[in-house]
Amino acid sequence: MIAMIGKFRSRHDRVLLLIVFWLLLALLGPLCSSHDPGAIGSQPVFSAPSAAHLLGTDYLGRDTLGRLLNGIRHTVLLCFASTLVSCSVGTFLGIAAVTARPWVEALTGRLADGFLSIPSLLFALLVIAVFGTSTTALIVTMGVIYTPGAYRTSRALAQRIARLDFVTVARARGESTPYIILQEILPNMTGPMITDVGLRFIYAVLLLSNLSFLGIGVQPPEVDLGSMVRENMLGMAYGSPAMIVPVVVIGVLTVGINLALDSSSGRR
Amino acid sequence: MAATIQVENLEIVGRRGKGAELPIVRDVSFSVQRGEMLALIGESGSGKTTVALSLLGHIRKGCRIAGGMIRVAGYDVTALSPHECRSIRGRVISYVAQNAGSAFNPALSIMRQVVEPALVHRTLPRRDLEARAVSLFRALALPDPETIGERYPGELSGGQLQRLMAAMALMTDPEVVIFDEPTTALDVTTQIEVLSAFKAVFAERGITGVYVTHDLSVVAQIADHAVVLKDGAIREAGTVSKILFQPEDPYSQALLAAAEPRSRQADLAGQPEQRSLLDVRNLVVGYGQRTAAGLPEKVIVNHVSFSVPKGRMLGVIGESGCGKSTLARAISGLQPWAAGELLLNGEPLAGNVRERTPDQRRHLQLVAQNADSVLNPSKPIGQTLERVVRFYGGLRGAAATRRVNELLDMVRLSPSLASRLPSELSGGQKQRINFARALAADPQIVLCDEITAALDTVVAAAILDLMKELQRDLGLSFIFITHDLHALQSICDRVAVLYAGQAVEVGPAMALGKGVHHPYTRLLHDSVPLMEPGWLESTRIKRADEAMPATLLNSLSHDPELCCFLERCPDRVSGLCDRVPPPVRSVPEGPRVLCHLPASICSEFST
Amino acid sequence: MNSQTLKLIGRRFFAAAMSLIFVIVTVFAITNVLPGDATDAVLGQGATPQAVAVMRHDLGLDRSVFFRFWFWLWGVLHGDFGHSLLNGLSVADAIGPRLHNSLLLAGASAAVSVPVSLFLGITSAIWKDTVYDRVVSIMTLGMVSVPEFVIATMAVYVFAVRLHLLPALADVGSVHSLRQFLSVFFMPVASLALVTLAQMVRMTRAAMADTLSAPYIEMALLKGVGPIRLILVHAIPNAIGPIVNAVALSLSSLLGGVVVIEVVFTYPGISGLMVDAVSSRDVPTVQACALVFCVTYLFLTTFADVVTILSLPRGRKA
Amino acid sequence: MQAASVLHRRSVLKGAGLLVAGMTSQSVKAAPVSGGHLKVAGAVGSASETLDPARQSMATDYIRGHLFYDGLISLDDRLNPHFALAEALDSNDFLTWQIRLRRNVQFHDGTALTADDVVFSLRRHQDPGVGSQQYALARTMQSVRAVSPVLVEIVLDAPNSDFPAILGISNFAIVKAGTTDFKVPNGTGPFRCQEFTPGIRTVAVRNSEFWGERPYLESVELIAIPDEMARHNALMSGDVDLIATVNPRLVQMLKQGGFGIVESPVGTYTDLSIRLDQRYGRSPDFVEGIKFLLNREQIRHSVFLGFSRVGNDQPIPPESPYFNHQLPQRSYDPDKAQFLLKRSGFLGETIPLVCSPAALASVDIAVVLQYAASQIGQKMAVHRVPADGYWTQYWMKAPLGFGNINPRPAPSLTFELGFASTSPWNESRWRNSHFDSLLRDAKSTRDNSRKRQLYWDMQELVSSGSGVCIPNFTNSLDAYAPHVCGLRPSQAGQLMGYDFARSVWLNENRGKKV
Repeated sequence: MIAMIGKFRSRHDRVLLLIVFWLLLALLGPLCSSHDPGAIGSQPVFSAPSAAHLLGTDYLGRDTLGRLLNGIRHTVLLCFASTLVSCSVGTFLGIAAVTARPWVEALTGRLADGFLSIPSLLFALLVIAVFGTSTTALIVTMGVIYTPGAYRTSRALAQRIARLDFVTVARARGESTPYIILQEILPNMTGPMITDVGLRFIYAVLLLSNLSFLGIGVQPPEVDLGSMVRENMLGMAYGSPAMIVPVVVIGVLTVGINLALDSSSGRR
Repeated sequence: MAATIQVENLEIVGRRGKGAELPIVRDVSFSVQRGEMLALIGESGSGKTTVALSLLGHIRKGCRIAGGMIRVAGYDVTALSPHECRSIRGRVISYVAQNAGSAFNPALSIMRQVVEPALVHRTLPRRDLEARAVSLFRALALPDPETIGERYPGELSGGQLQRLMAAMALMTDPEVVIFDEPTTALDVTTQIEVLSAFKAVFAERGITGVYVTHDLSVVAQIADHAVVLKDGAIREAGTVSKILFQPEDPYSQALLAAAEPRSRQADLAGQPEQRSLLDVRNLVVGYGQRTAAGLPEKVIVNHVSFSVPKGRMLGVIGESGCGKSTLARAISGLQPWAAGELLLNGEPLAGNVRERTPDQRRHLQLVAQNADSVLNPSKPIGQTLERVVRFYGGLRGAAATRRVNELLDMVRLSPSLASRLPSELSGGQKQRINFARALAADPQIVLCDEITAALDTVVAAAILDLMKELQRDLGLSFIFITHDLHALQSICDRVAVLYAGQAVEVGPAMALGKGVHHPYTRLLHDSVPLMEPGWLESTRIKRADEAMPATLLNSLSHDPELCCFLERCPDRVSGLCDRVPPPVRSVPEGPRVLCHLPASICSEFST
Repeated sequence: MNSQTLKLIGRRFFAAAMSLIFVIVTVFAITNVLPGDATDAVLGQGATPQAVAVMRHDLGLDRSVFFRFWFWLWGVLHGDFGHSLLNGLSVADAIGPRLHNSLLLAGASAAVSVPVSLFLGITSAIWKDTVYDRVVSIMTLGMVSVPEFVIATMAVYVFAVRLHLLPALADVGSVHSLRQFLSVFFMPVASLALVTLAQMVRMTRAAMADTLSAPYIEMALLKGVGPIRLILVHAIPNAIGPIVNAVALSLSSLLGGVVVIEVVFTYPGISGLMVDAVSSRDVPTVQACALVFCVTYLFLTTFADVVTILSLPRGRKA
Repeated sequence: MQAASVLHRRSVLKGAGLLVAGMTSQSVKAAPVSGGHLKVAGAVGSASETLDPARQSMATDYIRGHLFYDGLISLDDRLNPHFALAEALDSNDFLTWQIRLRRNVQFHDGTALTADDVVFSLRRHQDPGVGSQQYALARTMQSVRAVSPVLVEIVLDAPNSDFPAILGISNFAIVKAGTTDFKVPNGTGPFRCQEFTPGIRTVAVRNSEFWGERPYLESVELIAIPDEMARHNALMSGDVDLIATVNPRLVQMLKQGGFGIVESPVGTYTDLSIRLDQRYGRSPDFVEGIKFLLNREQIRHSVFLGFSRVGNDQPIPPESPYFNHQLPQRSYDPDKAQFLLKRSGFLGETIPLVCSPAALASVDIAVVLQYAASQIGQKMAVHRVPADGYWTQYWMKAPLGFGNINPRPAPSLTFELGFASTSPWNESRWRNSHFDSLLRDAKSTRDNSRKRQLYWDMQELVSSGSGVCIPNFTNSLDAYAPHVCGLRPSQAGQLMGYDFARSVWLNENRGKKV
């Protein structure tokens, strides 16, 4: 435990670096494409790569590369935001469960169990049906879906850390609960929590991809990677890059971050 | 005749993570003749366990043998295939691990595990093996030898497990047995039982072995020859008496010096008795719901009283589970007590640290047990100290930095360490920082909970020196909680002996070893091995059953009001100890003892 | 089994019951704030205010939320799950065959994915940090990172359309022999297994690696215990708790989280029914499905917890 | 007599001049063979599927309706009415209608068809509790009574010369009097129901007692495969023989695989309706501007891949005999649109555009429109909302939203339901009394050329005044395995107006190999 905390700084650099790379691609990528992702010309649909369209065109004859960069932007940013939401709320609740009165832990524990028992697609479907497909609704929904998991991780971590002697000493010194949470417990959870953030980010990418199956995703003409795969699914019959490339990008995104996490946490 | 164990020029290298390979064991050579026991002496990180494991052909992950030769009972271990290795392990050479508590598989019954080495080598049918195991259990003086095998590791004590592990090692009548610190994790009173049992079996079966330890007094009892290891290399080798009494190597000498019981006592004889700083009165701490009597269901600390005078050091000693740490938590205000009171400077302290005044919190500081977990690993130590300086003294900026440097100086550390993270410090350094943090509050009394337990002897001795200096220079009071009688005797002024939550004896530390004492104190004292060969055989500790068989005890003897030591007491008296709660007796110029026995019977020490 | 164990198990069941109540109330609350109601699905584009009002009255949708909830709960407590708002059929009758189908599919997938993932997880823990471990890790991750509908649709395209080896539809009705069973279930089961594999492999590997680093494993090695016995006798009994938990979590998603697979293979399971019921605001059906999922989840996790409690070595129970 | 003769005259047209798109594999003439099992996959299916004709609302429902039930009137490939269960249909004033029933017609349970059954079947639509799709049309029947066991008299609230076409709507199919439970359909249709599981499957077997021409097929199995790719895969792998709603993007591949495609010019359209009673629609410039901004050719090309006909913002499709081909075709004119939108004052604003998968292709059309708008500086925010609840929660409520209208059997019905001032489904809230009076005239006129002139005028009024923009009429695409014969395009809807089962036959010798 202690060793894990101590080694966090150097080891998680790689994960952070990878996340920063994807974030940069998300923010700057669309600027690199000369094509308006919404532009519909007179090109044929599902055309093969050409000089004008490096990755061909999609089911409406739009430029696949432009759509792809747009899709990366939304998938990465949405998933990043929802992961942040779930991890911060989960961490907060997890620490609260450990530091507050016992009924808080009982209550949050039951809530987490309850949420986990509802299939995530069903939950997303219900919430989106109520609030409609907006970016905020998506972030909140996915955030809520992954909060119980983050809560479990953080509660387990906080429980272990709260038992360590340096926390005992701080309490004996008479430090306030906020100080203990913010200065003693939280900084030591960051390492393992980053691993958790990475995993949850991947789950979010996958969930978002599958949500597109139910027609839930960002508003057109914007697109996320999953919806892009979904809307170009028919291109499979023609081997269209419009369908294949986003699948590959999802794979590279998730597997890459996962491997970086694995190597950084020593795969324990 | 060739030696049973022969190690020549052994080199083992290993790497951490992706770093370069570093030598762990360097050019180690030794040999052990049949029937002899060799002690491998060293501190943590000396490579002694690596050497011991290599004798079984087992090299831990990330390491490899880079050179040299190991020959055990005629097998060239370094040249064996994995399959051949397996065929000699547990049959020709067996191993007794350091911590039997974790080396036994918690999911399997004892018997399954004990017979396993013999079973996998198909030496005998299972029935015969079980019979043999029972006879070994009996030889190792285990209770209920017939049925103990059906139990699970979680249900047995550390001492019993350690002996069961020895039984397991001996199941196949191996030619060589490796003992890896088999008694280090045990309480002294248990250690002596285990050592005696081992010794008896060694004598009976003529075992050839290697005994890994850092405890020189154990070496004196067990081994014929000894090798002193440091940083993977042999510093000195020879017979035990040569190593213990004429060490040539400076490192051996330092080890011996640290292990030698010595008093750090200042001469207090002439000084007037100081006023009491901290008073513990009839403290009761426990868990669970209150019973009708208003006491908790499960009492951990049972009506404990003592006081700590200003500028003095009180030692609290007892075996694991006696309530030492709970007492420390209660005094620190982390564990509310059910009855009794606590006075600091004559004023009552609240049970919850939050309800104590800032000054009260400042005056009473806790130095917790585990040096590894006591510092926040994500904060540089300078920050950790500064926080305390600011929290209590309100110092900021340059003033705070100055104070931090002062504190580091006080614990004999360089100010340059302030920017380091705890993970970059050694165990001893961490424990010093731990001290510095307590001192940062400018306290009157410091509560030290087992602060030397995890440290190597030499480092621990230095910490004890530091404590004594601080007591002298700053006029600090200490409560020193420990299981190590030597350490306690060397620095404490007063002592409280805890048994099963009760303070069975409170008195001056100087009086230990002479005068009148509680039977448990005597047992504790007698169990500490002396650094002289033959001590184990000559020492004679009376067992409770020898005095009076348990069957004669009153059936009500489990009444919590009765003497807590009744079951183990070698001096118990039928009709008295098992019927009437013990009174508190005060010996003039001596301790306050919780015992029936008149001073005349509660006699002088045997030595 | 001693009283302490029973107490722990009892506490676990109580917690499960609490979670169940929470889920039922939440799902009911959400379905009731959904825009529109079942009359939309029945009347569709042709709805007129009069027809809507009459139908709402007939279906009891004009009663208060609390009344409806109580009415529903009362029915459930008496074994009556109510009637679909869409076609008046008994919800139990509608769910019954689909639940059977779903359990069949989930069971078949579990029968494939659990042994495979245990094997992969355990072997990669044994050969930790080797090339094998790496390959297993990347493969399982790679599988799970491709959206399910892509895997499933591609499988159909390749095996059914291009190669004509297997049917494109998972028609349960046509299964009368083992051969038919295999040909119908091969692709849905394979797709589901691929999706659930990664998580189970990871957890099994972690639990196993943890156990394998325990001192008693080294001790067993030093006793001369061979590798197979080491794994089976010494490691697995101690790793079983976390492994069973991981398996339970993965399996619980096999019932409710397989909408995509059901749609792609036109498999009449309970996930699809629920999605359909949500879209058509068929509250009794949604509630019954949620109940089924929740009970399954809680049953599996509680079962896993009980296994964990029972597998705790004697003398170690907290 | 009048109406009956109308029917007779039109029935001459049967079989003539059909569209022949994708009919290549059908060109070989062969004698139909009786027997065989046909497996059909529709595109929609859910637990709300019903066997109650009154409540049928989706394609698979209509197919089942045609399998198990008959109406008094049936509609042919060009939407012309023919007698079905009715033997004669007479009216002198288009207000009171006498219907004589065909004799010797049996329900599946063996009972004979009587006038009481017809009265029951028509009257139940007027009960709101039944939830009939044709509640509004049924209300125009002021009285329905049995004159004799074979004679029914219906009195309308206003003259309507297209009443026979109304009776041809499949919702008005005839059920046994007193039926309340539709779990087992008891109709007079060519097939009996063997199995019906809502949302999963329907199995129909030939009704040997059928009154009409016996169908060739021994049995029909109907399932729904909502997932596009899965539906196509099922056809191509041989799991099903016939599928509805083919995505235009897959036509090429299916043809390459030797599968047949039936392209039917159905009058279905997806329209953008601008509510004239709300902010944007109050400005005629805005409405006209949007109409010029719709790139109809591009929608035809990019969204429908050419499988559609360009619309002219009026609901009568080009293949209708009443189509006004003299009305100038509105086309994409960004400059004009920019000018009009600027004049409307909304050019700088972000206009919300509500679309949903519920309205076919509306999301894609919205995207095309949004892009065109962005090119002239008109911002539009596309709000894609879930399909469920769309028709009650969003349709006709948003200022700019999409609708999806199925063809009606007669122009008067199309105008009446979608554009008359009093219609509850007047999408753009367009009120035009001149239009209403033209509609009244059209319904009561006996003169067909006058009727045509009236319809032409009405088309002009709608195109210029209404807030409904109709960019394209869609073509329905069905695909079938090579051994399926007898399929023809139909204006009445997909799969031969949902009625394929009466005509299709299987040629087992053909196309078993793909």
